[in-house]
Amino acid sequence: MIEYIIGHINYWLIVAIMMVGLYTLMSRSNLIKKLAGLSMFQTAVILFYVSLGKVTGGTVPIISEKYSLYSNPLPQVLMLTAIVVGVATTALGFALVIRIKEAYNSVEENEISAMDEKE
Amino acid sequence: MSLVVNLVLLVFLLVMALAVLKTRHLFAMAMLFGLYSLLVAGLFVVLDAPDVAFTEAAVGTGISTVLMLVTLASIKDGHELISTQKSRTAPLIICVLMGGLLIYGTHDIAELGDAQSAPHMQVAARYIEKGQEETGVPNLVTAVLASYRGFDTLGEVTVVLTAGIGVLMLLGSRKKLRIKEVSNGK
Amino acid sequence: MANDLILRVVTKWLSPIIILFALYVQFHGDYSPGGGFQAGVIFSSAILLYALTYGLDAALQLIPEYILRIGASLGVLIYGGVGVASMILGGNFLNYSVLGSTPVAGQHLGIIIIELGVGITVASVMVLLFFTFARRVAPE
Amino acid sequence: MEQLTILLIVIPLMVAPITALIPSEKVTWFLTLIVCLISLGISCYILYEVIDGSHVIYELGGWRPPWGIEYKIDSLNAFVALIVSAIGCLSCLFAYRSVPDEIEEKMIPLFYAAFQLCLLGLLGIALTGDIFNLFVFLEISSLSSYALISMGKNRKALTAAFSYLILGTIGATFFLIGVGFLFAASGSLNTADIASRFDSFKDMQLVETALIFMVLGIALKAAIFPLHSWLPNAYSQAPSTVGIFLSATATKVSIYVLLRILYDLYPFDYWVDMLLPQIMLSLGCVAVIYGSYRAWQQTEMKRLLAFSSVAQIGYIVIGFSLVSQLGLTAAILHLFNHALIKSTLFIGAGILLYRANTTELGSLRGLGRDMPWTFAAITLAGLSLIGVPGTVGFVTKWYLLEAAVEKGMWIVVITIVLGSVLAIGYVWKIVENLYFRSKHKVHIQDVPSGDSAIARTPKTMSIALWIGAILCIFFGLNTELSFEAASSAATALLKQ
Repeated sequence: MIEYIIGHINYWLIVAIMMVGLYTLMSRSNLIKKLAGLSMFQTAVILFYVSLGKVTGGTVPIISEKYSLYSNPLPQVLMLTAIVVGVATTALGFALVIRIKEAYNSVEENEISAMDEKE
Repeated sequence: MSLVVNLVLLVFLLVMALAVLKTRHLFAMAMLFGLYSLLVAGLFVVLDAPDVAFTEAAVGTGISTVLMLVTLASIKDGHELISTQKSRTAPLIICVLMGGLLIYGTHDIAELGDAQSAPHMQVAARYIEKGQEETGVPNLVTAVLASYRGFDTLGEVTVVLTAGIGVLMLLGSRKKLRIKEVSNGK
Repeated sequence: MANDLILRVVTKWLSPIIILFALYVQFHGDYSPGGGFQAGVIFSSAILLYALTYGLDAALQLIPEYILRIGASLGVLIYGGVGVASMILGGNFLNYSVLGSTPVAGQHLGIIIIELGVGITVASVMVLLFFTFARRVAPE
Repeated sequence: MEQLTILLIVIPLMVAPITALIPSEKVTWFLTLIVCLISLGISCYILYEVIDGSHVIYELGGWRPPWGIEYKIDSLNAFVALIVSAIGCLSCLFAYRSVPDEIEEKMIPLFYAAFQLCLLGLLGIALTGDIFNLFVFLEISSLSSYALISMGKNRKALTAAFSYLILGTIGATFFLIGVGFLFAASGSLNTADIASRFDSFKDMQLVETALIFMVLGIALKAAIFPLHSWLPNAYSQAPSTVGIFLSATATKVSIYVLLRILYDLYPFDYWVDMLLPQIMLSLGCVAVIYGSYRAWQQTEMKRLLAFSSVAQIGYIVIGFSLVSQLGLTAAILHLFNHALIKSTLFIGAGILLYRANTTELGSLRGLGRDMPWTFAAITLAGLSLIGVPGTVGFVTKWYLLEAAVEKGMWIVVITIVLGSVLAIGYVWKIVENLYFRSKHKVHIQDVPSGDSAIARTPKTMSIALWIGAILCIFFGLNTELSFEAASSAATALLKQ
């Protein structure tokens, strides 16, 4: 039982962070906060992947004569790509927020959809 | 030992995420968000992923946070309104469902650090075994990134270019257009 | 901020060091953590620091926008170009082995060039993003 | 031959960055058209090569799979690539006059570059055999479509793009979680490799959860009811060219991904045991009724068409949830047919927008009499949407009905018939307003005076419209060609 918990608690905490991120994204009306939530959600997924690659007693995957056990490079490579995709999405999101602010003079989703309804 | 460090950092991270959720002051949120990224970068170091940590520190703490601050500066609005209309039950239910499903899924996942688990035994084994020999690069992350999965990286660079083009399309014109007026005036 | 003497002096000293570090990360990425992407972001942070201290206009004089636009495209073209070159030399797309006299030399050469492409695009786009955003903040 | 397949990706990839730098709208348009035409040519050729059931394998970087990324192109891949590049050509033809009208002049090169990147992303999704690579290309196409949609004239385009960005990213991240879980169970990212070793890890809960997350993520991207909320606004607010291109391709490509996951990555009986077909079938039926009903309620043409897309996606979902050769063929055929019909109708709407500066049906009254040819083409496409015999819409609906009868699913038969009746309702709404209602004001004078170009429909637009309309009839009467391709694709999927 204890072993099961020790082996899994890392993943459970990551799941909890994902949930907080998604909740921030869905429950908040402020567009910037939504993007922060989105970013947290993505980061938690990235953390999950990198955890998959960890090997106990292993070392950084740079070949050297001193070590024989290395962590898995593949999840790390995938996540480098995912981080870049994440920042690209966030940047585009912020650009949209600036334009929305100029067009609606608000960054609150409630107010904006109320304005859209009126038209 | 590293597991303890890992757990402590994860708990900090959770607290930071909750703080981002709770704070109403958006500039404070930007700072907390930067801290969140920094903690994640720290976690990556503990997980033996210095390349990812490097990137996260530079991107999450650097670029993302700076862009968030610049956005906040340009919209000149540092506070989140207390919204009353937006229902919070539905998001909560969805998040709990998602969390439950994920925990159900991770039931039979290999324990953290298990060297015998599938991700280490299959494809990755060959990268570690032959990576340096085949590419001449000792940093396996670079080897896989640039050669074995070089096409992914080409896609990644294209994503960066796409983001640049997208932002230029949105914010590139020097004068601030009032979109509404343009559509009416035509 | 543009009038703060300490900031100005520190920035003047720090920026070249950051750029030097970016170059180290770029070209030493085969042996130590780092690579084109990280180097690009670090390089852009040097320009960001300069822009924050000396103002946007000074930074734009240092690196005009059209250079950034060309850089953003150029990086992708370098990367794709390596792929096309390896096709012309008889390999598959992005098969660097055909680029050098031996497969390993070819791989190494290919990796260095494409990392350079990544670095150029990332650095240009990141600075471009910051400039484009920052222009919207300009006091009215 | 093999090198030709990768050119499909390489050409837009190399041309897009150059396009972004050229400060001329004519040149950038021409480059885009050339890219689309070359892609069309190559994908036709590949489809011709693989239609007999063989496939082309291309190892990127020369690394053998599963260590490297491979392209394994069978007739389904080629068919989807053909749809994407064909619609790309049509919308590019339309763009010649529409884009300068709708987009700020300085932004046009960037617009075309983003358009090419979107094309590149969709083609990449259609060809790759690696699930993580698929995610990367999914993001290229998504990011460029967010930017493209936000270029709409009305400020609502911005909010539409923003909510699409949020939902699209949630979808992509869910897909990424699914890929991660599958990777944790299998240790591989290559579709064929995972499928071949599937038995060794099929009992894991990880694999089950992975399927749920991947399906959810892609369903969000494909706007399958009830995850369609982003679609109507995004497609109706986008610039006309973007609306044409995305409405005909983006959701189709996502559905293609869904097909790959369900039929290729996971073995067939695995998800049949999970009751997934029943769930999807009922969602598909609800989507058909709901989408058609909401379309019928709309008063603005582009929104009407967007809601009709929700219904049409429902038909496709019904098709592949029937889990039979015939149903699957109908679904794949409808990918093509619907892409054709919807792009034609969106081109029609784009022409109306260009001429009358509005697509509100109320203010378009009687305009059809002024522009009989445009009106005729719109009517033809509308008839296809309903499924009148002799048009492409009829072909798919017929096969769909046949597949449903074969399975004895009478509810599905009733739904399809009811959906068609509602389709008559909403298509009639367009026709009635355009032709049979009397004008309440003169429209052509609405536009800025002295702009004679606006008083006539530009030739390129008419050509694009009529190509679409004629193809709707051509493939309706001459079904062998498209049917053979779809049926070969269905066989390829079921064989795994």
